[in-house]
Amino acid sequence: MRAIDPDAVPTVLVGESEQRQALSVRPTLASQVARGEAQETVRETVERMRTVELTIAYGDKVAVNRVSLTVRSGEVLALIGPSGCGKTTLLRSLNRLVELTPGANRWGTITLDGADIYELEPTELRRRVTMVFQQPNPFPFSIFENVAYGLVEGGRRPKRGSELEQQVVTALKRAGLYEEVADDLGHPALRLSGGQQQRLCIARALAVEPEVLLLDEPCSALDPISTEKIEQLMHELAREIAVVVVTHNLQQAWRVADRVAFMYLGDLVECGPAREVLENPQAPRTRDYVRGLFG
Amino acid sequence: MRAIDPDAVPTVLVGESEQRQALSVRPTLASQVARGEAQETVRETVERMRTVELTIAYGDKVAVNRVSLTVRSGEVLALIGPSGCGKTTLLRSLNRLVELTPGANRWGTITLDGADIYELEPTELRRRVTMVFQQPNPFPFSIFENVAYGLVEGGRRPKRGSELEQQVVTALKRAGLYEEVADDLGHPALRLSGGQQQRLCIARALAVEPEVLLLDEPCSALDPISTEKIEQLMHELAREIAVVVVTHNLQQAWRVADRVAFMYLGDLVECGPAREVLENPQAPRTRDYVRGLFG
Amino acid sequence: MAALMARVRGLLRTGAGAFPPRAGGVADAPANPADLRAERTLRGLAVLVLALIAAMLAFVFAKAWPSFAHNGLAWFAAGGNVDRQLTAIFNSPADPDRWVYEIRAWPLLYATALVTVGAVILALPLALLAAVFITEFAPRSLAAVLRAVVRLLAAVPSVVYGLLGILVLVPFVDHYLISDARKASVAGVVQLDGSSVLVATIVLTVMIAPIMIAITCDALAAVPRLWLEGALALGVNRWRVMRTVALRAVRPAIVAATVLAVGRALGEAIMLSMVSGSVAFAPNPLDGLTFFFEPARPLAATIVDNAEGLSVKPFAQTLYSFAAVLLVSTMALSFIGWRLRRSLALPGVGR
Amino acid sequence: KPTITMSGSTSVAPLAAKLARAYLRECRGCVRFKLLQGGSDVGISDVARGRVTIGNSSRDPKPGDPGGLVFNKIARDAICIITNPANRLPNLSQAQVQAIFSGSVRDWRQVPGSTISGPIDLFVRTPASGTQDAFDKIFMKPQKVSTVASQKASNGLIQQAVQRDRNGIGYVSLDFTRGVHTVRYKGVACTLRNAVSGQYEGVRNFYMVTRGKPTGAAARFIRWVQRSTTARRVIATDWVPLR
Amino acid sequence: MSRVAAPEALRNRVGRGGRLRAGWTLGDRLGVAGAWLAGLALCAIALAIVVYMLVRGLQFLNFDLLISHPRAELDQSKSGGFLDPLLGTLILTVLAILLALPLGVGIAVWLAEFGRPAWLARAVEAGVEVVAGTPSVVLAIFGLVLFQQHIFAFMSFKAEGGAVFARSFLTAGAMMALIALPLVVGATREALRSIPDHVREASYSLGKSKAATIRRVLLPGARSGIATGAALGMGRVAGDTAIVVILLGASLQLSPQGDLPILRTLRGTGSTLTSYVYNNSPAGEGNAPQKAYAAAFVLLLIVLCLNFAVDVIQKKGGPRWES
Ligand SMILES: Nc1ncnc2c1ncn2[C@@H]1O[C@H](COP(=O)(O)OP(=O)(O)OP(=O)(O)O)[C@@H](O)[C@H]1O
Ligand SMILES: Nc1ncnc2c1ncn2[C@@H]1O[C@H](COP(=O)(O)OP(=O)(O)OP(=O)(O)O)[C@@H](O)[C@H]1O
Ligand SMILES: [Mg+2]
Ligand SMILES: [Mg+2]
Ligand SMILES: O=P([O-])([O-])[O-]
Repeated sequence: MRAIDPDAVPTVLVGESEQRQALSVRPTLASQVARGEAQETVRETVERMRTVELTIAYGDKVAVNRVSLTVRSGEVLALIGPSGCGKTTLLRSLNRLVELTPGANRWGTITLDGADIYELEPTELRRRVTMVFQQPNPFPFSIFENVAYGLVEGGRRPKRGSELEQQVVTALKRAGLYEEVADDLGHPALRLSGGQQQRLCIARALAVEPEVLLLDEPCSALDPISTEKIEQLMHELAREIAVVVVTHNLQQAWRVADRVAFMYLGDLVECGPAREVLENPQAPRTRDYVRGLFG
Repeated sequence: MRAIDPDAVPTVLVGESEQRQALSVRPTLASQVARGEAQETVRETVERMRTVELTIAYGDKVAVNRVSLTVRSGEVLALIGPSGCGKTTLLRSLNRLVELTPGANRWGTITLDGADIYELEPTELRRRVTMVFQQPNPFPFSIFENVAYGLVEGGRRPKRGSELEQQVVTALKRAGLYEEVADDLGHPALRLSGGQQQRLCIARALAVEPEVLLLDEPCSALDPISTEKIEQLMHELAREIAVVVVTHNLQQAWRVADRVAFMYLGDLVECGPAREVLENPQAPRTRDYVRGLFG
Repeated sequence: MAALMARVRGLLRTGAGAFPPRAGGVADAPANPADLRAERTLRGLAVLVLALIAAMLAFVFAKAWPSFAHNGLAWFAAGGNVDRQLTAIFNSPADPDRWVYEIRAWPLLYATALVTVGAVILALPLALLAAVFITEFAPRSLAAVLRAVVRLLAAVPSVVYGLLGILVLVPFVDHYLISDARKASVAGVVQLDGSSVLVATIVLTVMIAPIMIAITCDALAAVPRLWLEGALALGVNRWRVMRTVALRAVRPAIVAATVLAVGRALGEAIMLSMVSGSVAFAPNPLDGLTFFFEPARPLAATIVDNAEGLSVKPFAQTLYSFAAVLLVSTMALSFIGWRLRRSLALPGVGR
Repeated sequence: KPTITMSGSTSVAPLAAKLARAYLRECRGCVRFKLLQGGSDVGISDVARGRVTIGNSSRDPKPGDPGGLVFNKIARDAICIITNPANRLPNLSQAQVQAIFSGSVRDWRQVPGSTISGPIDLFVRTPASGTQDAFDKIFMKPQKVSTVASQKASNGLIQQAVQRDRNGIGYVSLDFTRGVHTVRYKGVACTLRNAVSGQYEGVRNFYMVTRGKPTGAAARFIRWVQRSTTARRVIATDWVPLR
Repeated sequence: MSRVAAPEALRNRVGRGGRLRAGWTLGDRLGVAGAWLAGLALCAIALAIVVYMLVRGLQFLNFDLLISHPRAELDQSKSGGFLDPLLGTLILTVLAILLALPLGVGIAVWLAEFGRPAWLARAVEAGVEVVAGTPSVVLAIFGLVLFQQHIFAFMSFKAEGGAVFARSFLTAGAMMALIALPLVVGATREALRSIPDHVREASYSLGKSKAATIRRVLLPGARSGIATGAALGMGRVAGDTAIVVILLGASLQLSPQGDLPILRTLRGTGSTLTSYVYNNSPAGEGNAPQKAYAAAFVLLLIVLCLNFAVDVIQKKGGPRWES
């Protein structure tokens, strides 16, 4: 067995992709290989969202302070930072969930494909920019109904027909859950295990075919095996859509992120390729934080 | 199931501290140094608790299966294993909290200092064997009242006045929280941050001067900085009392544990010095699990 | 950062700025039309009910006004015999200018307060102990039975309690608890015939305690298990945990339960008119034990007993003045309850 | 088919129901009846506002009643003074009744013929009741009922109270005398026969009240009640027919 | 392995206090004893009431009573049964809850999910509390005058005299709905509040509007709470007397009004088991305790059934949803 020595990492960095590979905790996994390839080829990324001087305050308390950031499809952006630094707030502002919090105020702009998201109808925006939460929160319905939920319009009874079913199955497959639940899609979702529930929530979000997927600490309530499955999933999804993930697990950021944004007390301190921010942070605050675990 | 002889576990760890050091993720921290020293000197460990062929079932479902284990003061014992393997159940059985769950049944014996814990008054037992939970669960009172709670309500003669205050402050200091909250002990505990809350819960447990401290994934809801503080704390506590910690974070087990017990589907698969179990597991199941992250 | 905070504060104060602060997140973008529709409809319903309530208050107070106006503050005082006064009002002459209004309602107010407070004082400890028993100490099968029992008792119609009171309890008290000597001792002042403060209070207690138990039980069940287990894990015994954590955490619920129970007690008419003795007498605590056997007639019971006379205008106005007093008391009660609940609420506990 | 609605006195209601049934049989369902209760005053105010065709009242008109009402007398009803069976009081004069109910006599020892001793417990009706009104007029005038008396909301409550209380005395409609001792008034027993024959003086009137002179179906019904022999027979079962 | 002696420092702390008595003061013991006493007293009271009512009920109840109409007769102990009051109770209860449910659920949803402007929400909350605290006898006398207004003639009927009668199942049901309303609002609001915010947000995040979220996630999720509130409300309605006595006309039999099939009953008058019990208790003119007991017993059975319904609802509880 290879002795893991995360401490040694920053100092011995030489070759790039090997290095990354070596740091990754799951180098032998198929997804990892796929990813390695993706990184070696120039992966095409497209800017989808952008915040400009975004400030969010709860009453007097500024939670996000003049943050300018881009979100690109084709890559995973990880938001890291100590507890309370505003990661969740920033994430929730991207699909305007933050405006549901009483007392929340916003300054600055957020755009989706160049259009101000505050000019969009919120439901429309949220359909394109969906979110998965820290706690798995399936609705108290069956598995099928959970995934179908976003697809079925209004109160009309859906055609139980093949189209809907097809879409549900596809979403479940993309979330890597289909195998496990194929037998009984009528099973109540709340009886699934935590990891399965979380993947169901992802499937539910994927079913509406979002363009940006926001994940707020999606693995913090899960065991390592479920965590691995979800990390793998993020990689795969990032090929097609933009994925933003909040995590306070730096190893996880290592494993999944292409770009990392470090926040501290509401400020966006540093944002750049994962390797650079995690290995060779420029800002002293980032360095302190990352060193807290790494060096 | 592989029979594990709990007695076969060496009581004294000597040498190989360098290797341990290298593995540790925080080698430069003061506590780490202190710990290194502690490990180099022969640390005296004393058996305090012992389970013999302990089986716990919820209704028909066996959650803990014929587990024999010792808990020693002077060291940290980590329980690891995949989700649902019975770690929490085992922990909760040590201070008889498990009997509060309807439908829970027990076979086998548990002793504290040689005496069957089922002959003790549960109140008395729990005062000696206290527990800290996964979710920080401060009472909805002030910080002071939280820490004082066990002292005021636990004893026959409630403590008062300056003596009480003294003990509260001591406990807060031991939990490393005093600095942060010294100004306002009347502050509602629920307004503290997650990490502070968890340390408050530890302070609350320490205030009653337990002999065994049980911690159920105490850091799973916390950020790395809070996590570090709590890990440090565990080290220090383990000098005086027995500490048992459940974690599903193998790195954490590495960092804090002297002994590691690996459970799988209710079985105690392997138990031994942390180094051996994590680096060189004997049982195939342990190997698979540990490799899942390590290899 | 500090500069920005100052700016934020400034903005909050002046309400100016690029994106003026919004309460509750009213979007400056087009809101969903379905949402707007739903909100408007539902708000309409709420306003409708509010209007109805306002109408009720206005109506009752308008109706009651002449009685208060004619009596002034003396309305609330003692003096003369209420029943005589009511009879006189009922027999008012046809000419509105000569309608009789004189009433000194103190004995009715006193009876209302006496019976209500008595019942709450009995019911509160009973309810708290029973709720703790059910949630913590009762064997599980017994607890399940008790929960059902409580809900049954809470749902028993008051007329059934009244029936039992008048056919069982009143005769029992009359026969076995009131001696002839006691009756003789107050002869010429008041008659003791079993319908009494005692019976009224006991039946009322049995009526309101289940309500309080049910609410307290629900609240106790909602206390996070983590708090209870956290306290138990510190080696605090189960009774103390219930007393110092659970009951403390549910104090707002206890207040709510008490307010509800007091409201029920204040407004209970049918049952009290059946068992409370139907004499507008003010029981005197100085009478010693006899006090408990003296009759008393609360406001609500007076309204029901005399509902037949609603068609006589001045009489109806007098009855409405009783109703108005009841309304004011229940409203004051829920206001006090609300304030109390707010001041007792612990951070992090629901409600 | 015309409908006759009646509301009002609970004492009159049973009689009205019986009469209505008999009337329907006789005229072969020529009208529809609707019978509500609520008390004499409810009946009077309902009919005054035009809510019902006929208001039943067990009390005489009083000055406070709305104008324009016609009180059609239909029957009479005896009011009996009752005591506990333990107290077999043979007879009461009007002066004695007044002395007892006004509270000037407070002990049974002061009442000749009483078989018990001890304080007198008085049970009377609430002011809005027709029975109370009648008692005040027929027995008490010009005295007033003592304030000590327990006010009961119904005949039944008085019956029950007197039945239970050895020292009790009260008054009820003739039909509530089961289980209690009925006292002769002015030497005449309170029975239906004595009331019909006119010897017993404690009788009050039952009315069917209309707004103005009755018209149409109601007029026909009331006339039938007042005149027909069938109606007389129905009334005579429990009440006192008009002469 | 033999027991290792604990170091001195630890030894001192081991086993202080006696074994079984440890941690329980006399006060604690008394508290527990009090709790047992209260629990058992509760059992005793309930048992006494239920057994007594059962004995009396079975003693006096017979099938005939259930299927024969009551008649206004001097001696109620000899005449008729209580079919009409029984039907009256059922009609009134169902009617009241049909009115209270949409209104109550609507208000609860508005309060829990919209609640803007805040002052209006507070006013509505206060208003609902006022209703909850208003004695039913006050509601009754208020209803009597309210429904005498001419616009409400459709709820009862207009007599020849031109006045609106104001007493009918519809008017009594409307006031009864006010009694049930706070219970429905309260239970629904609690149920909605117990649904965590992130469930709502999950739905919004899927691009659902608030209205759709309410209809498709929140209301199904709150279903058992709503049902509980409804059942509780029905219990209160079935058990109320004052409104029936004053607003239902107190005609012993159902007396329909008009010709429209169902509406004629609703616009007509009648009585319920509660008013029947009241009238046949010594407090009413019937004074036939046997019948009062029998009817009270049936009333209790109905209430028990409603209770049982609440149980079933809450046990099945898990909100299910058909898409
Ligand atoms: N609803 C709210 N009202 C007021 N303040 C809030 C609210 N939500 C968050 N905050 C504050 O805003 C700041 C940022 O919170 P946020 O939840 O975005 O942090 P985070 O980075 O997600 O933290 P964590 O890692 O603990 O989830 C914190 O200081 C927090 O106290
Ligand atoms: N109250 C309960 N009733 C029935 N089964 C239970 C109960 N609590 C736990 N279990 C079952 O017992 C087994 C062990 O649970 P336990 O909580 O001890 O696992 P764990 O190792 O702590 O898992 P995790 O890492 O997810 O906390 C699981 O299969 C679980 O489903
Ligand atoms: Mg967060
Ligand atoms: Mg666990
Ligand atoms: O019911 P009464 O006849 O006494 O009015």
